[in-house]
Amino acid sequence: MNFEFSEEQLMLREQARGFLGQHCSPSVARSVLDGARNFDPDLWQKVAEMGWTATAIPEEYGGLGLGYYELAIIAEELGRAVAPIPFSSSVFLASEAIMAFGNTAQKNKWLPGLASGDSIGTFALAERPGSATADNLLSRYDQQSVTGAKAPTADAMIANFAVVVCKASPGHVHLAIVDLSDSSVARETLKTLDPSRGHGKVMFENSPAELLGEHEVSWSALENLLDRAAVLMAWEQLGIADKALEQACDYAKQRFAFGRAIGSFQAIKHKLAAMYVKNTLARSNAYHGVWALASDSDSLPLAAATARVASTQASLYAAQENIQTHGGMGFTWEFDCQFYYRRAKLLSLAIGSERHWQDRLVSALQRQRAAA
Amino acid sequence: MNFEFSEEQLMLREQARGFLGQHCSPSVARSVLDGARNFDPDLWQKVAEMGWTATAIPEEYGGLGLGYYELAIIAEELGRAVAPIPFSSSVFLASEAIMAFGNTAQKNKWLPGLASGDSIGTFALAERPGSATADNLLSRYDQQSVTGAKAPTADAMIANFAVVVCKASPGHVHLAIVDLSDSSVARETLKTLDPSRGHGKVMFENSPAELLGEHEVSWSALENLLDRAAVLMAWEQLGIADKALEQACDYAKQRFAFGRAIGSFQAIKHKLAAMYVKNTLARSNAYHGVWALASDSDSLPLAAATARVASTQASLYAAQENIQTHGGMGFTWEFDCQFYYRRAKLLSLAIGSERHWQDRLVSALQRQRAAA
Amino acid sequence: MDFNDTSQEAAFRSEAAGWLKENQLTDADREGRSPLEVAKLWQKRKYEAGWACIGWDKEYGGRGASPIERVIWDQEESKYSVPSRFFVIGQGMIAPTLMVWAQPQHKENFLPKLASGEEIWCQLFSEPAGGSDLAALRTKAEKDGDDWIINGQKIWTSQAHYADYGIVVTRTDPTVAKHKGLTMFIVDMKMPGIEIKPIKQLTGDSDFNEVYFTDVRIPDHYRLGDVGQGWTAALTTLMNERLAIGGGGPGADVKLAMEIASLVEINGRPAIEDSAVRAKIAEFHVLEAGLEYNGYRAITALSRGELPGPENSIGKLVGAPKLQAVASFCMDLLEESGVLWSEDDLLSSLAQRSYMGAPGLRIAGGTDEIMTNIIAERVLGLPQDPRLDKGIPFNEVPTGN
Amino acid sequence: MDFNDTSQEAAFRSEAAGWLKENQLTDADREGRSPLEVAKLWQKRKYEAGWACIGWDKEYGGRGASPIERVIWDQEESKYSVPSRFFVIGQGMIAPTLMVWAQPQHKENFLPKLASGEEIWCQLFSEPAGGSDLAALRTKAEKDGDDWIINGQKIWTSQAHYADYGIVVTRTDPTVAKHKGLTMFIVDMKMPGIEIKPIKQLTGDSDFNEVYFTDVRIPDHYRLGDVGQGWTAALTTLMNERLAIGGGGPGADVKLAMEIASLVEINGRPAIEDSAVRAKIAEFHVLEAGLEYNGYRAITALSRGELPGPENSIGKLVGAPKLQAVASFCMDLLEESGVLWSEDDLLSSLAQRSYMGAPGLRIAGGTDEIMTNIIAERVLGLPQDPRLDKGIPFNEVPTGN
Repeated sequence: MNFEFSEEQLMLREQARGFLGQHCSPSVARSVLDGARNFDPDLWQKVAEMGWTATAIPEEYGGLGLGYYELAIIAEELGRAVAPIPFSSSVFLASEAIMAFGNTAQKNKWLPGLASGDSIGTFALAERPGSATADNLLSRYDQQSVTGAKAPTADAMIANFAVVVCKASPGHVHLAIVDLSDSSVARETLKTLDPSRGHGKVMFENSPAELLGEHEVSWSALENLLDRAAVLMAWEQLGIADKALEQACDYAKQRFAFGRAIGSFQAIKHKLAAMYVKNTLARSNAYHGVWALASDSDSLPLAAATARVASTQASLYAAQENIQTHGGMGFTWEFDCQFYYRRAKLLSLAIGSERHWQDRLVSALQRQRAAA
Repeated sequence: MNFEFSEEQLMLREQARGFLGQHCSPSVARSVLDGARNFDPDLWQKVAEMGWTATAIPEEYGGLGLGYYELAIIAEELGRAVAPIPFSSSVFLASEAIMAFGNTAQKNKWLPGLASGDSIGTFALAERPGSATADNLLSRYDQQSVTGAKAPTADAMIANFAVVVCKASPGHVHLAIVDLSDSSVARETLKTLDPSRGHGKVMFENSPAELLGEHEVSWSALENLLDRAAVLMAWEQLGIADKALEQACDYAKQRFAFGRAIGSFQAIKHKLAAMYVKNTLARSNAYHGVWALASDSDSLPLAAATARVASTQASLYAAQENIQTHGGMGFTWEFDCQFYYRRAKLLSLAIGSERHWQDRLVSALQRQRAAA
Repeated sequence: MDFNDTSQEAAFRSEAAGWLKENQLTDADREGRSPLEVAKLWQKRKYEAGWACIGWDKEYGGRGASPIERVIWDQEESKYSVPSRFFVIGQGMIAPTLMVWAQPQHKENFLPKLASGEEIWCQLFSEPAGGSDLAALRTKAEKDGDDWIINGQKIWTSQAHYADYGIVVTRTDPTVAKHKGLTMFIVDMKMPGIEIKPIKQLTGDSDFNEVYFTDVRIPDHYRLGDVGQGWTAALTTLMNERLAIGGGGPGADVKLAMEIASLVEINGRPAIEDSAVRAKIAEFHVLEAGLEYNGYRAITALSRGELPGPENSIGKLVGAPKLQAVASFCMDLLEESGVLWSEDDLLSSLAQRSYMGAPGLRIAGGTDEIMTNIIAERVLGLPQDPRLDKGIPFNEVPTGN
Repeated sequence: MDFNDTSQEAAFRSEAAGWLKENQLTDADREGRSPLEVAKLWQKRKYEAGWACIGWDKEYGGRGASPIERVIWDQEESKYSVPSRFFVIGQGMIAPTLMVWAQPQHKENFLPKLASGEEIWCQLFSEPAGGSDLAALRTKAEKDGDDWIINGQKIWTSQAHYADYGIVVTRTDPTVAKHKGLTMFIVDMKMPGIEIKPIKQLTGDSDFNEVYFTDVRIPDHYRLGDVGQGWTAALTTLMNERLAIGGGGPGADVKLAMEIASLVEINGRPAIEDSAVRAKIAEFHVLEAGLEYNGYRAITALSRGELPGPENSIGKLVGAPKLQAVASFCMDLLEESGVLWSEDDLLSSLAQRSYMGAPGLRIAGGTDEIMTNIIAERVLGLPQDPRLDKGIPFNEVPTGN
């Protein structure tokens, strides 16, 4: 029994935290939020130089060939730092999609650029309000081209290519890679609640496309890809949750009212304890999630859904009550509390809401029960 | 605009509270809980003598011809007193069913006894775990007799007759009155979490039955009957909620720990404030509920479901956190906290759970929206 | 119980409705005017016809109407799209304070101009170091001949940048206990030494300001109450604040949730048919309906001559977190599209705006925690928290710095 | 991360499993014996083979096993239905206290008999006036020659009615501050002057007792630690209590909820297909799985030689309210049948029993509120509540009476 990261992995965490403390202070997120840019290209460059984008990509494709434990650690630190970069789109989704569904030639073609950070990929699934399903997709793949509109697509304005989910036969989909710089592709910025992670609408009109793996993909294979991303996203959300708790604790200790630190009032201290409890349960579930991911366990669907739901709840609560703990200053633009509040909600909606993952969690429990 | 009880109604409340304070102290519920009896016949006798069982029955049938405002007030007081008597079965359900569906002869036959309290009626709907529906009922009415088993049936062991819900054509049911002393009827006590309101299983084998109103009843007419009962039940639940809050406040003011009244700790005082908020919202919703009932408003389904859900939540929370506020003593048999905890859960399951009424609430909202 | 008007109430309602219909703002009235100008135009029109601040005495520009008449008027006026937010603080909170505490000449001078909308007022109480502990304010007022010299900083001041006057609470004696060393003044907001900086919020809007006072000179006759009586005077304002702030204004609610749930699908069926969605909507409806009927009970109590008590604090306490929860729920229904914050798309932007605005509502005018304390102590009679600052000279109270 | 044993751990596990298989309780062992007798038989058997209290030093009857070996043993032993509850208090909480505080001759005498199950112990700390404020106890001990005379009342004492010995905390000096005037003793529970009354709970069971002391005489060598050191000694016991009480034992859980939801119907379909039901089950699973994996993290920390800290308080804090909520939810699924509490009907009675037992779990061993305080203060480092009883002589602390 060893349910803890290794010494090397814990060292990586420390290193990552130190690096981001230096290069991704809250002012970095703030400058993207206040400015016109969709992300911070300098930070992206530095993160790529650290090799983080290469973490889980095999060495033969230009990656570091490390595992998901390392990627989870980086995800958590990027969450803590509310990093304004397209990491989850390019690494958790685009890279993973190519590794899962691409043939050797495709891996050779796309993975080295993703590993080096020279190429930014994104994943284009959503088309309308509500969940995408195998039945309601409208985007079509036909004769090596894609037609349709994908919105909102995370990092659409800065990505070099997109893995586009298109409709195929019932219960199946195609995954097609489209070069977003092609003249047949139109892009339009969409305003969101977290401008430090830009979104856009991408319109394809017979846009040249390369089918990932050359055939249809079952909906459950797509769900497996999303399960994997959900574990990594859960770690990113956990980073937000823990950082928000720390910020709230620090403030509660130094802010005085009625002659005492506000953290000595049970209304505040019990709120912070409730955050801690949620965060701790989320962390333990995230441990199980990354273990299931790293060890290719059958329990991945249940572990991923559980980790995702727990981290969604913990991060939303912590971000929200961190503002509340800060009182009047909490809801100003000037204070940093807003970053966690925005990012927590953004991440909770990416790849499916809490309700969506709760439903999948119970489906996994039902399968487990039927198998027992 | 006048959204308050009248002076006379408020006087009735005071009178009822005084009466029950004298004749239904917690020791009355305790003696039924500790003993072998299913209810307190002396209290029932006294309550009948006060005319409470006759409140909403028209004078021509031996009633007082007062209205639902008065009945709601009595319901609340009976809730506060956790009265161990079959009031809701006999008054909210059996009497109401006969008034709603009976013909004049039936009203003449049954209502005077119900009004005087000489006769106790009950309402037999449940047959199995889960909600009863028009489709899953098994009890049959055929040629003036009923066959089937009804469990759990509240007050089954002490009721003189039951209004039995039996299956008819799809979407319709029969309501049949059966004399429970008939030799064809077998009864068996069922142990429940609140022995101060006895339940039983009633088995009918070609038991002589009188059809209420002589024809089938639509399922929505049955739901209307349950809506009416739900409003009155909500008031009974509100009585529990408020009494539990009062008890918790009293204890929190006089119990000291760490040199101060425990009610000065925000962990306790905010818990009690949360109870107060729930109780206040439940009361305001109960006002609207009884207004809709008394004025035969179209909004009854929405008002009833809203009041029922609010009172269920408020009473469960207050009863539960009243125990918690009492600490170690709270979960002893010796203290009275248990009565509210038992009764609150019992009432929350009678005529349908919170989930059931939430669903009906939204159905009512949908109809309202469609009509707008 | 009866939702209908008495005959007297009905007559009043009909008179009010008639005047409103006759005199409502036209497109021409709005044309070319800023929201503030439109508001002033409308207020003036009401004032001249005797429909402004109808609960006030006639000498101050009102008509001495009863509480229930005020409610009826508000109900009727709210049927029209009229701008009123500019006057809430001045008329709802400051005027009652002036009525109690100002010298006669100031009442005669200021109150009619408050009623007519000619002058806008702001309230200068909160300070950065104070927060929920309002009385811990540090802005100094020092006597200089017949005047007072004010130095310090206020925060969360709505309308400061276009207000004509304000009321300011200052510390005139730091050597006595916190509540005892305060004094309140009227201040002319155009005086030299006053600097106003807007505060940008989470929403991107700037509804509040910081106000800096540097050697601002105030005549002694602008004092409201005795020296050292500032906290008592402030309580007059604050009690009226609890009445003035309601459930939180328009925002994400059950109606919006029903609308979105009818448009989006879950597993190929309208989301409104999904029972988890229904359970949440039912939950929210219980809160909204509870607050609505609570309001009717409060109005009834008012109309019977009872004073509204602290139990009315539940409006904001329930309403603001509910707004946050409904907004979040609506966004969840939209799934990935829930992140979109487009001014054109009413459906999603109302939820978004509410989600971003709710944190402020849970704090401004008394945090959830303070409101809960008020209910526990003033309604339920539970004992106060131990007060470490009680009876201690203000300049000796621990501040953590 | 790796859920598998190291080779050393695997060897230990296999040895333990082998012995357990070989020596497990048989039907013949159980035949005609009360649960307590069966427990004592099993404990003796383990003791004689060196499998009792394996973490203890050999001189006290243990085998000096490592923390992870203790976990492995517990895992293997829990695969058999063996009665252990009688020894949790004595071995888990009292023995560590004796190891630190008792005189050598008492350690040598008592500890092996605790390990072998020959003697049962109880813990006499709580008092009616104390509750969460454990140190506010009033039971007096007065010196009389070489003895102490004890008078007072204890409460919530499990196993008092069949215990051989107990440890009792008393007040030996009411004129000093609360925590400073306490002294702890060993007490022979068969002494004259001790009267034991069972307390009936909500569930109908009587798991606890009141214990009355009237002029009970205790020799001074039974004192644990110095006079006035009783609170420090009690902390040794309490720290071990936090480790001994876990998530709440068998009761309503996700498994039961899934089972009921598969049996009952909502609108003609299995309830498990209803999305509101699914959302609740998911909610509960997140808590249960979180606690389970939290446990694995704690075991890993233990095996690395780290001491378990206050962060392990979350087991009971999350588990007990979850039990209450799941139980209530299961009853709701059953609709009207949820009220039935039949000993024959496993499905409904497990939910019922849990619903009635959960309020006690939320209180015993530290209320939800106390556990939350512990997390806030000891894990998050937030400041204590103001202590009105701090430094005040115990007999001058306000009691409200």
